[in-house]
This record gives sequence, C-alpha cells and structure tokens, in this order.
Amino acid sequence: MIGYNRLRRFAPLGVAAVLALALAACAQSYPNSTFTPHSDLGRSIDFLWNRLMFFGTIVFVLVEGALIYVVIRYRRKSEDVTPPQTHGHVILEITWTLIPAAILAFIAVPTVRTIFETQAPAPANSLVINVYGHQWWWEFEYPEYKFTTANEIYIPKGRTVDLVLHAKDVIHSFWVPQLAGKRDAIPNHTNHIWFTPDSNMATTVWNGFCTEYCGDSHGEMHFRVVTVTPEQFASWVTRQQAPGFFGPPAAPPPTAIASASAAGAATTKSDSAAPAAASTAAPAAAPVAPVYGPTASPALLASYVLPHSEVPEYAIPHTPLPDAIKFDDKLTGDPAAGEKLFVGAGTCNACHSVSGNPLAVGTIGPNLTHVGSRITIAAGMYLNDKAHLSRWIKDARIMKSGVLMPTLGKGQYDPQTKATMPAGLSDQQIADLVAYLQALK
Amino acid sequence: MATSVIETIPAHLKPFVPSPIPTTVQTYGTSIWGWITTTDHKKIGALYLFTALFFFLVGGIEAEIIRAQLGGPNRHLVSAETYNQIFTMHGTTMIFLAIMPLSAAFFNFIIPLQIGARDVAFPRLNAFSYWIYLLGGLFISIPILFGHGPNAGWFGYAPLTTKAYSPGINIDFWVVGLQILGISSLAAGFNFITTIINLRAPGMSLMRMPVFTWMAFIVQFMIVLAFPVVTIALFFLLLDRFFGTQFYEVASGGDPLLWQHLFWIFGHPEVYILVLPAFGLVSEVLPTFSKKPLFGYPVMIYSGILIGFLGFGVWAHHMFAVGMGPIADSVFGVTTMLIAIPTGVKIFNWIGTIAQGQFKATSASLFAIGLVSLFTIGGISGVMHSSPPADLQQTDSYFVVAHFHYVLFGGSIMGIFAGIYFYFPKMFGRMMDEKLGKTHFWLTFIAMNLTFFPMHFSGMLGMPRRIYTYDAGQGWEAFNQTSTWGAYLLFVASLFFMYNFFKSLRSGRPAGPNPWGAGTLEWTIPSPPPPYNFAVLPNVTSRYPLWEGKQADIESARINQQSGRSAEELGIVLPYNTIKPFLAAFFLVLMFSGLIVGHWLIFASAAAMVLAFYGWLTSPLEPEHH
Amino acid sequence: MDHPNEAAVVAAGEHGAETEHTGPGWSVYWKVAVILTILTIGEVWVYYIPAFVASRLFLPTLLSMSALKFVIVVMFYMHLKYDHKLFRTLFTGPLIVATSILFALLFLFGHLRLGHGG
Amino acid sequence: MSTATVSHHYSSTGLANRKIAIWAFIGSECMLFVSLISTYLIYKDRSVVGPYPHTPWTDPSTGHVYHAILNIPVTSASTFILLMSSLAMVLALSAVENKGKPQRNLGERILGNSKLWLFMTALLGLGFLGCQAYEFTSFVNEGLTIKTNLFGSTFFTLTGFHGAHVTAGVIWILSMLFIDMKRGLGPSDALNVDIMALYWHFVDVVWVAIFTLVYLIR
Ligand code: HEA
Ligand code: HEA
Ligand code: HEC
Ligand code: CUA
Ligand SMILES: [Cu+2]
Repeated sequence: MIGYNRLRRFAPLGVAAVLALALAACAQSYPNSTFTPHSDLGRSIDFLWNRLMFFGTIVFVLVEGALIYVVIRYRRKSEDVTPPQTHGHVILEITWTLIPAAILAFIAVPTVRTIFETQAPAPANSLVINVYGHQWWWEFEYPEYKFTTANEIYIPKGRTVDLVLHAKDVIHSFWVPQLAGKRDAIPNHTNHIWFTPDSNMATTVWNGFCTEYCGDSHGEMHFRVVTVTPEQFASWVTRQQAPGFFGPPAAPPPTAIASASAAGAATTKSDSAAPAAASTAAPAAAPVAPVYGPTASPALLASYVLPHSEVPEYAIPHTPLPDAIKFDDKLTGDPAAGEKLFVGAGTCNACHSVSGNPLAVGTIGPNLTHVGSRITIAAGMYLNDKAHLSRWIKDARIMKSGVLMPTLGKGQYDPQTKATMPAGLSDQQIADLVAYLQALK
Repeated sequence: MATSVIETIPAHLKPFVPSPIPTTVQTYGTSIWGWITTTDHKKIGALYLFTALFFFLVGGIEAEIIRAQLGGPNRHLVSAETYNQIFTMHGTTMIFLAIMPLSAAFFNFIIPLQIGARDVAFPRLNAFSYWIYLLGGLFISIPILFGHGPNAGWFGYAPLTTKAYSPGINIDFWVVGLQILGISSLAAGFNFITTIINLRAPGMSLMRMPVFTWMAFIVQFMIVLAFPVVTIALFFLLLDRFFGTQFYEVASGGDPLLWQHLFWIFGHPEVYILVLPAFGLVSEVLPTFSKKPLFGYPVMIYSGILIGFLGFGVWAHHMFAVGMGPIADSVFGVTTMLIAIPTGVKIFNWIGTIAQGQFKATSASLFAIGLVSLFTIGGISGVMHSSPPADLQQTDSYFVVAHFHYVLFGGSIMGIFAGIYFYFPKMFGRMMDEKLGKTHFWLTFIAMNLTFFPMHFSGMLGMPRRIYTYDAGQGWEAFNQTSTWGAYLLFVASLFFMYNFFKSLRSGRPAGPNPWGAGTLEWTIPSPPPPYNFAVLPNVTSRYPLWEGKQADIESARINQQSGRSAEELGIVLPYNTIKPFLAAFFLVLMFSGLIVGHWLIFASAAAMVLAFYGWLTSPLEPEHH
Repeated sequence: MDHPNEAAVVAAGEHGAETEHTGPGWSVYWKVAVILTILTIGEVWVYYIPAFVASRLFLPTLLSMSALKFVIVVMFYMHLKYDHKLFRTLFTGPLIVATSILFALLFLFGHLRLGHGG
Repeated sequence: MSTATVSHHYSSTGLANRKIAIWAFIGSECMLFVSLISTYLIYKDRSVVGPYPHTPWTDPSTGHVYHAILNIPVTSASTFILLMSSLAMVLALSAVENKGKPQRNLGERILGNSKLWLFMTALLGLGFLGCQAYEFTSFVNEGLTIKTNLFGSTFFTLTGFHGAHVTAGVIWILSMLFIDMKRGLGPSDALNVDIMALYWHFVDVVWVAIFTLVYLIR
C-alpha cells in the first residue's frame, strides 16, 4: 500500500534528471563540461558516451519500468491468496541473456575501434609537449622550441598536440575535460595523449586538473591550457624563448638578445642549442654573459600573451587568502633589488630557474622565466597578483598544504616543521621580489 | 496486531502447527566473559553485527565531514591533510570494517541455520576471525583521532605510499592494519568453505541450498583467492617501508603499475565480495514477501558462479588511464562488459520472482526493491566505465564516485538493510518496528539519490575526486550542495534506524520462529535459536522445506520448532567456551604493531601468540563423548 | 511431544568423518621418485648445454618438464588421482585462476609478446 | 543418550573437515605464490644495478666484478633433497595408515616405521633449509642483499617466503614425530598426518615451479 503511491513521486525526479543533463550539455556555466568537446579525441569519446547513454537509458527505463510495474501489479491485496508457485522459464532466461549481449555488442565494437584509433602513434607533425607532474605543480617543456614553463600551456588551434607524460615523484594524471580524457603521468613510464584542438573555436583558456590522488595538495594541482591561433602561438613562443627580462623597455644591442636566448636554450636540458624556429639564431658555444637589468626589446614586449582581461571568469582562481599571513600591501618594490634577492638572500635560485640568469637554474620548483605573464601561481590555486605573490613568498606553506617551497618570511610560522622562522625576508624585501617577479613578463 | 503476521499465512504455507509465539524471549546472556570466550556462531554473528554497525557509523560520520567540506566552494572546515585522512579512512572503513563484516555477520548467523548445522566447521577459528577483525579495525581506525590516519586513499597507490613520499607513520598503520584484517577474512573463508561443503544436513544437496548460502559460498572462494594477492602486495610495501627493500622504489627501477595490478587483482573481486552477499539476502527476502519461490533458481546460482569467475578477469578496468596499450584496454573493456550479462540475469529473475506473486511491502522487501532499482543504476554507470575511451573522461572524477556509491550503497548497503530487517527477528527473537523501518527506507531511498545522483553531473562536468575543496565558478556548486543536503538527510534517516534497532532489541514484539512465513530451514527453529540450533538435524527434501509440504520436512520442522530444552537434556555436545582464540588474535595484532612500536614487541608477542595457539591446538574443542 | 523424535535423529545418520583414500603403495612411490629424479637431472642437464639454452626449445622443454613434475607429485604423492573428486576441484580451480593471472601479468608487463616465442 | 554423538560427527560428504580446509588453503596458497612468482618474473630484467642472477656485473663506480649470483649445482641438490623428502613423507603417511598390520619381513618393517620416515622427512627438510641458509649467506657475501636491487628484493622475498613455509612444515613434522615417540601414531592419526603431508607436498611442488622459473630459465 505504501510502495506504488510513493514511487510515482519519483517520476518528476527522473524528468528533472534528464532535463539537468540536457542543460549540462549546452550551458556556458559549465566551464569544465565533458559534453562540449573541442577536439577530435573529445568528440570520439563523446560519440561513445552518447551511445552508452542511449543504451543505458533504454535499460534503465525498461528495468525500472518493469520493476515498478510488477510491484504495483502484483502487490498483495489479500493475505489469503496463494500465487502460482512458478519456478522459472527457460525461454525468458535465454531472452534476457541474449538482449543484453546484443546491446553490449553495439557498445563493444565502436569501443574497440575507438581504442585503436585514439591510441595509435600521434601524427608526425604534432606539437610535442613534455609534461612532468610534480607534487603539486606541472612542468611543461616544448622540445621543439626549447623552453620550459609551468602550470600554463599555449597550444595552437588546428595542430595536433602530442602530450608526452612523465612524473617526477608520484603518479599524477593530466585532464583538460573540455579537450580530452585523462592520461596518467607515471614515474618510470612515458605515456602519450594526443588530440587536435578545433581550429574554429575561440582563443580562450581551459581548466586542467590533476586527477590522480598525489598527496596533500592533490586538490590544488591545476593548470591552464590556452588555445590560440597559430600566429598568436608563434608570437608567444618568441617571448617564451627569450630570457627573463624585466623593467622598462630598453634597446639593447642585438647580440645581447642573441646570447641571452642561447642562455635560455641552455637551461632547457638540451646540450645542442639548435636554433629554435622563431628565435634568432645564435652560435651554441657563445659565452653566456649574465643578463641583469632591463633587457627587453620592444618587439619582444609586443609579443603575444593572453591579456588578463580576456581570461574567462572560471579560469581566475578565487581561493581566499589565509588570514594567518599579514602583509603590508602598501609597500612598493624595486625589481632590481628583487633580482638580487632572488639569487641572494632569498635563495630562490636554489629551486627556480629564470632563463638568462646563470645564477638561477634551480629545477625543484617551477621555471619562473616569464612568471609575470601567467594567470595564476601555485598551480592554479591563486591569482597571480601582488597580494597573492607576496603572501606566497612570505609563507607558501600556509598558502598550500604540504608544499615543498619553504616558508621565507621572517618570523613566519612553518606548519610543516612546526617552527617559526628566526631569520628571513622582510616585507620590503618581499615587495622587491614581487616587483621583480611581476616584471618577468 | 500482535498475532497478525503469522495468522495471515495461508493454509498451505503453514504445513505444520506453529508453536505459539513466546511471551518471553531468550537472550544471549550479558556476561562480558561469556562474549569474549564464546564459540557459538550466533553470538559471534551478533558481535560482528554490532561491531560492523559501529564502524558503519564511524564511516558515515567521516562521510558527513566530507560532504560538509564539499557543500560549497573554497570551504576550509578541515585542512587538506585532514580531509585526505578522512576520505581514505571513509573508504577503508566502509569496505573493510563495515560492509565485509556486516556480510560476515550474516554468514555467521545464517549459514549454519540455512544448511541445518549446529555450528560452523571450526568454531574457535571463527571466534579468532572476529577478534582479529575487531582489534585490526581499532588498530587502523584509531590513528586518525590523533591526526595520523592513513592518507593515501583506499587503494594506496605506490609510490605515494613509499617512505620517500609518505615518511610519516600514517601509511604504516594502513599497511599493517590491512594485513591484519586480511588474516581475519582468510580464516573465515576457509571456515565457511568447509562448513558449506561438509556440514549440510542430510538431503541438503547443493541445488537445494538457499541462495544466500550459495552466494556466500561463492564469496568465500573469491576471498581465499583474492586476499592472498593483496597480502603479497601489502607485504612488499611493508618490507619496503620497514626493511628497505625496493619493490616500489622508483629510483631502483620499480614499476608503479605492479602495485596497481596486484591491488586490483584483489580489488575487483573484492567489489563482488561486497555485493554478492547482499544479492543473496535479497534472494531470500523477495520470495518470502512474494510468496513464491525464487524465479530461475539454477540460473541465479550459475550466474553467481559466473560473476565470481569473471570477476577475476576484469581488474585492469580500474587502470584505463595508465596506458596499458590498445590490446589490454580492449580485452579488459570487453570482459568487463560481459559481467553485465549474468548480473542482468539476476535483476530480471528478481523481477520475475515478484511477477505473478503476492508482493507485500515491508521494511525488508522495500529495501530489497531498493537494491534492485538502485543497483541497476550503478550497474549501468559501471558499463559506461567499461568502455575505455569513454572512461578516460570518467575515471577519477565524481562520476566514478557516483557509480560506486550506487553499487555499494544502493547495492550492498540496501541489501544488508533488507537482511537486517528480515533476520532481526531470527537473531534476537523480536520484531523491529515496521513503521519506523519504512520511514527509514523512504528517507534513505530519497536521500541516497539526492546525495549520489548529482555526482554523475559534477563528475561529467569536470570535478575530480579526492579534492579537499574546489573553486567557485566551476559549475559544480549546485550539485555539491544537493549532495551535501542529501548526506545530511541520510544521517537523519540513519537515526530512525538506530532508534528502531535499539528499541526493538529491548522491547520489540516477540517474533516466534517464522514471523514472515518464509520457506527455508532457518525459520524452522525458535527465535533466537537455541545454542545447538537444531534439536535434531533436519532431513531436507526440498528447496523450501516450509513451503513445499513434504512430509519429512514437516516432521523435522515440527520437532525443531518446539524444543525448549537445553543441550544437556538433549545430549548434544557443544564446544567449550574458550579465551584462547581471543588471546591468539590479541597477540597476533600486538605482534604486528611491533613493526611500528619496536621490534622487541614482535618477538615478545610472537612468543605469547605461539603459546596461545599451542594451548588452543592441544585442548579439545568439546567435551569428550562416550 | 516433548521428546525429540528419535527416528529423525537416526535418519540424520552417523557417517564416519574419516577419509579413506586407497592410495598407492611403495611400488608406485619409488617409481615416482625415480621419475622425479630423472626429470630434475634432465632439467639441470639442458641448462648446461649452451646451444640448447639458446634454442627455441629451451623454454618449452623446461616448462613442460617442471609441469610434469608438478603434476605427478600432486597426483601420486598428494594422491589427488585417488582421492575424492571434490579435492581435485578445490585444487585445480584455484590453480587455473592462478596460472591465468600469471600469464596475464606477464603479458601486461611486456614479457610475453603475442606472435613471438617468449 | 544415543543422540549425543550426532552433532559434530555428521558430515555431508563423509570427508573430514580439516582435509577440506587444507585443500582450500592450498588453493589459496597458489594465489599467494603466483603473486610472488609473477613479481619476480616481472622485475627479472629491470634491476638498475647488479648483481644479476645469470650474468656477471661490473660495478661502474668501483670496478668490482660480481659473478652471476645463482648457484645452480647447490640448488639442484637442494631441489633433489626436497623431492626426496616428499618420498619420505608419503612413506611416513602410509606407515601410519598401516600401523598394526603384520610386518612380514625387514622391508616391511622398515617401510612400516613411521618414526623413521617422519625423521627422514624432517631431516631432508632441514637439509633443504641448510642449503638455503648457505645460499643466502653466500649471496650476501657476494654483495646481494634484499635491499640491493629489484632482483635481490624479489628473489629473497620469494625464496624466503617458501623457506618460511618449509620451516613451518619442519616444525609441524617434528611435533608429529614427538607425538609418535611419546604415544605412537596409529591409523586414527592418519588424518592428521595426511593433512601435514598435503601441506608438505604442496610446498615441494611450489619449489618445483620456483626452481624452473627462477633458477633455470634465463
Ligand atoms: C559493489 C561493488 C561494485 C559492483 C557490483 C560493481 C560493478 C561493476 N563495476 Fe564498478 N566499481 C566499484 C564497485 C563495484 N562495481 C568501486 C568501489 C569502484 C571504484 C574503486 C575506486 O576507484 O575507488 C568501481 C569502479 C569501476 C570501474 C573503474 C572506473 C574508473 O576508476 O575509471 C569500472 C570500469 O569498468 C567499473 C565497472 C563495473 C561494471 C561493468 C560493473 C558490473 O558488474 C555492473 C553490472 C550490472 C548491470 C549492468 C546492471 C544490471 C544489468 C542489466 C539490467 C542487464 C542489461 C544491462 C546492459 C546491457 C548495460 N567499476
Ligand atoms: C560501502 C561503502 C561506502 C558507503 C556506504 C559510503 C557512504 C557514503 N559515502 Fe563514500 N566512499 C566509499 C565507500 C562508501 N561510501 C569509498 C570506497 C570511497 C573512495 C575512497 C577513496 O577515494 O579512497 C568513498 C568516497 C566518498 C566520497 C568522495 C571523496 C573524495 O573523493 O574526495 C564522498 C563524497 O561525497 C563520499 C560520500 C559518502 C556519503 C555521503 C555516504 C553516505 O551514504 C553515508 C551515510 C551513512 C551514515 C550516515 C551512517 C549510518 C549508520 C548506520 C545506519 C549504522 C548505525 C547503527 C547502529 C550503531 C545501530 N564517499
Ligand atoms: C625549496 C625550494 C624552493 C625555494 C627555495 C623557493 N621556491 Fe618557489 N616554489 C617551489 C616549488 C616546489 C613551487 C611549486 C609549488 C606548488 O605550486 O605546489 C614553487 C612555486 C613558486 C611560485 C609559483 C610559480 C607558479 O607558476 O605556480 C613562485 C612565484 C615562487 N615559487 C617564487 C619563489 C621565490 C620568489 C622564492 C625565493 C624568495 C622561492 N620561490 C623559493 C620551490 C621553492
Ligand atoms: Cu597530482 Cu594529483
Ligand atoms: Cu572493478
């Protein structure tokens, strides 16, 4: 008496579910939706998904329908009736074995076909990007152009990109839901995932996530993928290949740029500094002069980065600042002083590289050569602005759980060592560092 | 009201005169010593039930914290470190400390009764299994209270679990704790295999065995075949962490996929270990409340066997993103799909059981319907995972979380609740309150869907699992909020259950031997059963001895139902109570904890454990008989 | 009425729980031991023939000799050949699962290439 | 009362509980050893540094040359010893089963002496363990420990696991021998000896597999 009346109430729930799904498939407010693929791989998967959904819905409706039907139709009305004591039915058993088998065949065949299609070696002219998962950030290396960046990649629309996945510590997994499925980055393994971003989509930013649990800050191991036109991409590459420059634009002698770009190449783990496509050719053996001070050419400064104003809302992190870190936001910093601190008292160079600066070649942390042009810091956790940068430098360990970067602010509490830093950077020094980093565009 | 249930059984379904419903109900006695030393499978079953419900509550509270944290974006109710411990322990607790032992409670209580035995084959080993479970459970659960809980997820992928990346003692507790718990399951596995093969009453042929016992039988084989593999995988990790071996050391050339394969060779059979007992319970409940034998009994058995067997050939479907290559992906994808066929057959046969029957909605049967409807949803999302390219968008997202809660909560837990409402009268001699029970069901059913259905969306809309928080503006807020409110409602639903459970234990209406008019052997004896279960071993001539009206069945039922006499009066020899299994288990757990505490403890407790075993093996099980 | 029915008790029957296996005797045991010895000698022998080790036959030969040893110990010394068939099921079932998993793992880790010998 | 003996002696198959359990246990052990053996084989050629099982290795930093580790002659001997212990074990079992039957000649008296055969089994088992102890110590002396490389870890764990099984078996046999000396084993003990023998033979056949897969195959 209870069952069937209430079961009816679930009809609206089912309808709501279907509606919500339809909504999910199109709405703009789902920035990480897998239902709006923007690549060939994404669409192959979506095709399978639709087929799975189709048969899944049929099975669901039939089974739940039959269940509700029998429960209502054969409900007990009187305690005295004895139903026929049937024991089974051979034809029925065979039928409900064969029908699911047939359905599965319709699923299995395209599945296997898609597996072999999507796991074939990537086409020859693909853009190779070496991806290294670290606890808890991403290192991206463009071997073709010989530069390294972190937590943010640009890929040209219409060209196949072949991501070669490695891991430096534990297992991570690379996922940009709008572009493709996941692939794990596993130590001692090399994995591939490749796809071609649609050439007709907008220049925009996609969110990416680490999807294999990798320890404390697995939840904050994001990255951004910027899909750009081939021209924008070429322009962006020029900038990335240049050494870290800061300060007001000056007109340095051409040789400075050339040797600087060789220095940049030297930090990319490659002995042969073969001339990169978009950069000025430089002799590999050119002596590397330390590049201090403002060095950027106007041409380089004009090269492409996605303007912050064009970054969609969903790609801008909203992680609140921890209250525990106090910083005097009114301080203004001096980039040149910041640079000295970077390779001096700040000891930042122990872990970070800034190409062009031979003293800054650390590889434990992200490459900071053009950090000022990135949207976020700390693997997508915080917005890349002064407020966040300064607190990050002051006490990264409060900003992000388990992080390897030490607490550097003077008198700051380090939650990992459970100790207060006796020495360290003053707020003014941090402001200088921030000014330097922000200038590294 | 008090008489209604049994009076309403139609004439042919009560082929013998039922004994009057007792006004007082036997209890198991309250002496603590009596519980610690017991070897009675029914008391051990009850211990399993209470302990597992306790751990279920613990796992549930952990789930509530998870949901509270994820109820909105950028929440910091708990830190990332704490969150990671909580979700790890939530998964570990639910799987190893709640569902498996809840199933074990039924194995213990029901199997001997269903096959017409006086106890399990090795009663002391049985007690040993329980004590290991309890102590191992505490061992693995307590550290989280001190902020040192295991924190690498319930499948603890290497190399994250190695000393290099988890230098703390958190993972030590996990490795050692699971190692201990494995011993409990293995010991119970051998025990039940032997029991079911060898202690069936005369005439209880395999094809007359109740379906619950059949599913339990299959599960025991899966346990004894699956657990050794994880034992070895854990043993490697234990050696790595405590003795400096290299199994999972990346720098030495170790392959992280070794752990994954070994774990999932265990892990996938494990999920059927979790659900087949629930399938068995439902296969007892639905016929009873439809007044019809189970539809397609032999097919149900064969499909169970097939599921068990196929279950060993699909493990790598948890690894579609690791890059195994197209051949392996295809093979494991297709074998995984095949499992849907025998499982579907089960679903259809349950529907066939209700069809043409006389379905009565009770708490037990509603939960059984809950299983059929919700497990189907989980199964369908499982099939969606089984297509490797499609799974690349689903794996490690909340879509998977939705899948496995539909099969685990919608399957295992729903089935176990059906089992509890169904067998409570048999276990404790008292009825549970039906009104509260039905309220519990409807709240649970609604809240369960409210909690887990939105996860399908959040997952496909890009939300990874195991993240302690997420940013605003990702399109996930509404779904998470719904999930969280659903989880709160689930908790409220559980309060109804708890109240009902404890109230009924104390003052439920006396049940009598067969309150539901069920057909199998366990209902032919008093509730709760006397220590010896059957005054005479029944002579079984049919699948539903109480329904099919065979003379021999009726006769044994008539005798067994009415025995109010003690074992001595009947001259039945029962095993002694003994503390030795407890001691052996205690020292075994102590020995393992020596790995963390200090190696001297290993040797000291190993010696004590050997003594306990020696005492156990050299003392007789039961009084000498002439 | 308050007395348990003796007839049913008798019907429950009293079976001896003792196993009766009419195992083979010394006449078989020593022959098995000789075969085992010969096979072991054979295994070690071929190990020391470099040409044979390099040949395609090495692996299959060794595997079949060892499988043969395995089988005859199980059949005769563990008297599975003579014992209740239940035991055969209890052993061969798991053995099949175990060996399948062994081969599957070797394949997954690239030690068995389909179409190549070993 | 005649009902008294019914309870624990009834069985549906006529087989002994413990014998069913030991076979189930042996089935389970198959999975245990397959996991160990698979791991060994998977990691076979993956050690980053030597020493290696079948080939010599020169340590690049010290120039020290390590021999191929495995010692086939010793292991062949220990394999033979273990096989013979299985023979002794079947003889012990049949001696126990046939206790009390007339022994007409010296041969039958020897074959019927369960103490002798139990002792022989234990002795051969100890002999095997001795070989293993020798093997392990010489490997350690040659520079291979459980911590050295993947080969060391998998090798010692696999053979060590097996050795632990043999050790447990030897203790079991010695306890049985002790009982035999104290009160004499007879046909009523056959079940206990049978179970022990099954365990022992199983440990033996596992070694048959290990010998081929680990030692002989390259
Ligand atoms: C009770 C436990 C249980 C059960 C029974 C199942 C059943 C199934 N599971 Fe599930 N699974 C889990 C528990 C369970 N699973 C858990 C815990 C995880 C995650 C582990 C982790 O990562 O933490 C998981 C993860 C998981 C994955 C990995 C996902 C990933 O991480 O990427 C896959 C992939 O194939 C999968 C598939 C299946 C399939 C095909 C079934 C099938 O058995 C389902 C078959 C049933 C039906 C299909 C419904 C009834 C059938 C019909 C009505 C017939 C007609 C139907 C069709 C033709 C479709 N499961
Ligand atoms: C049987 C298994 C089981 C069950 C029942 C549940 C139940 C629940 N689970 Fe859990 N879950 C897992 C198994 C299970 N889970 C596993 C294996 C994981 C993966 C872990 C990992 O990633 O490592 C997981 C992960 C997991 C996540 C993902 C976490 C993450 O990835 O970050 C979430 C998030 O919402 C979640 C939520 C819930 C909720 C809200 C419930 C609710 O249904 C809980 C409701 C229950 C109660 C409120 C308790 C009620 C208690 C009683 C009725 C008994 C009391 C009675 C007496 C004492 C008499 N679970
Ligand atoms: C011990 C090594 C170490 C030192 C020293 C160190 N860092 Fe870092 N740094 C890291 C690591 C590791 C990360 C990545 C953290 C993450 O996102 O999880 C990081 C991240 C950063 C980022 C964010 C980069 C991005 O793209 O997300 C900035 C900016 C940064 N560090 C600046 C500094 C500065 C400035 C100093 C010195 C004052 C410094 N670091 C010193 C290790 C270090
Ligand atoms: Cu990296 Cu999760
Ligand atoms: Cu699975």
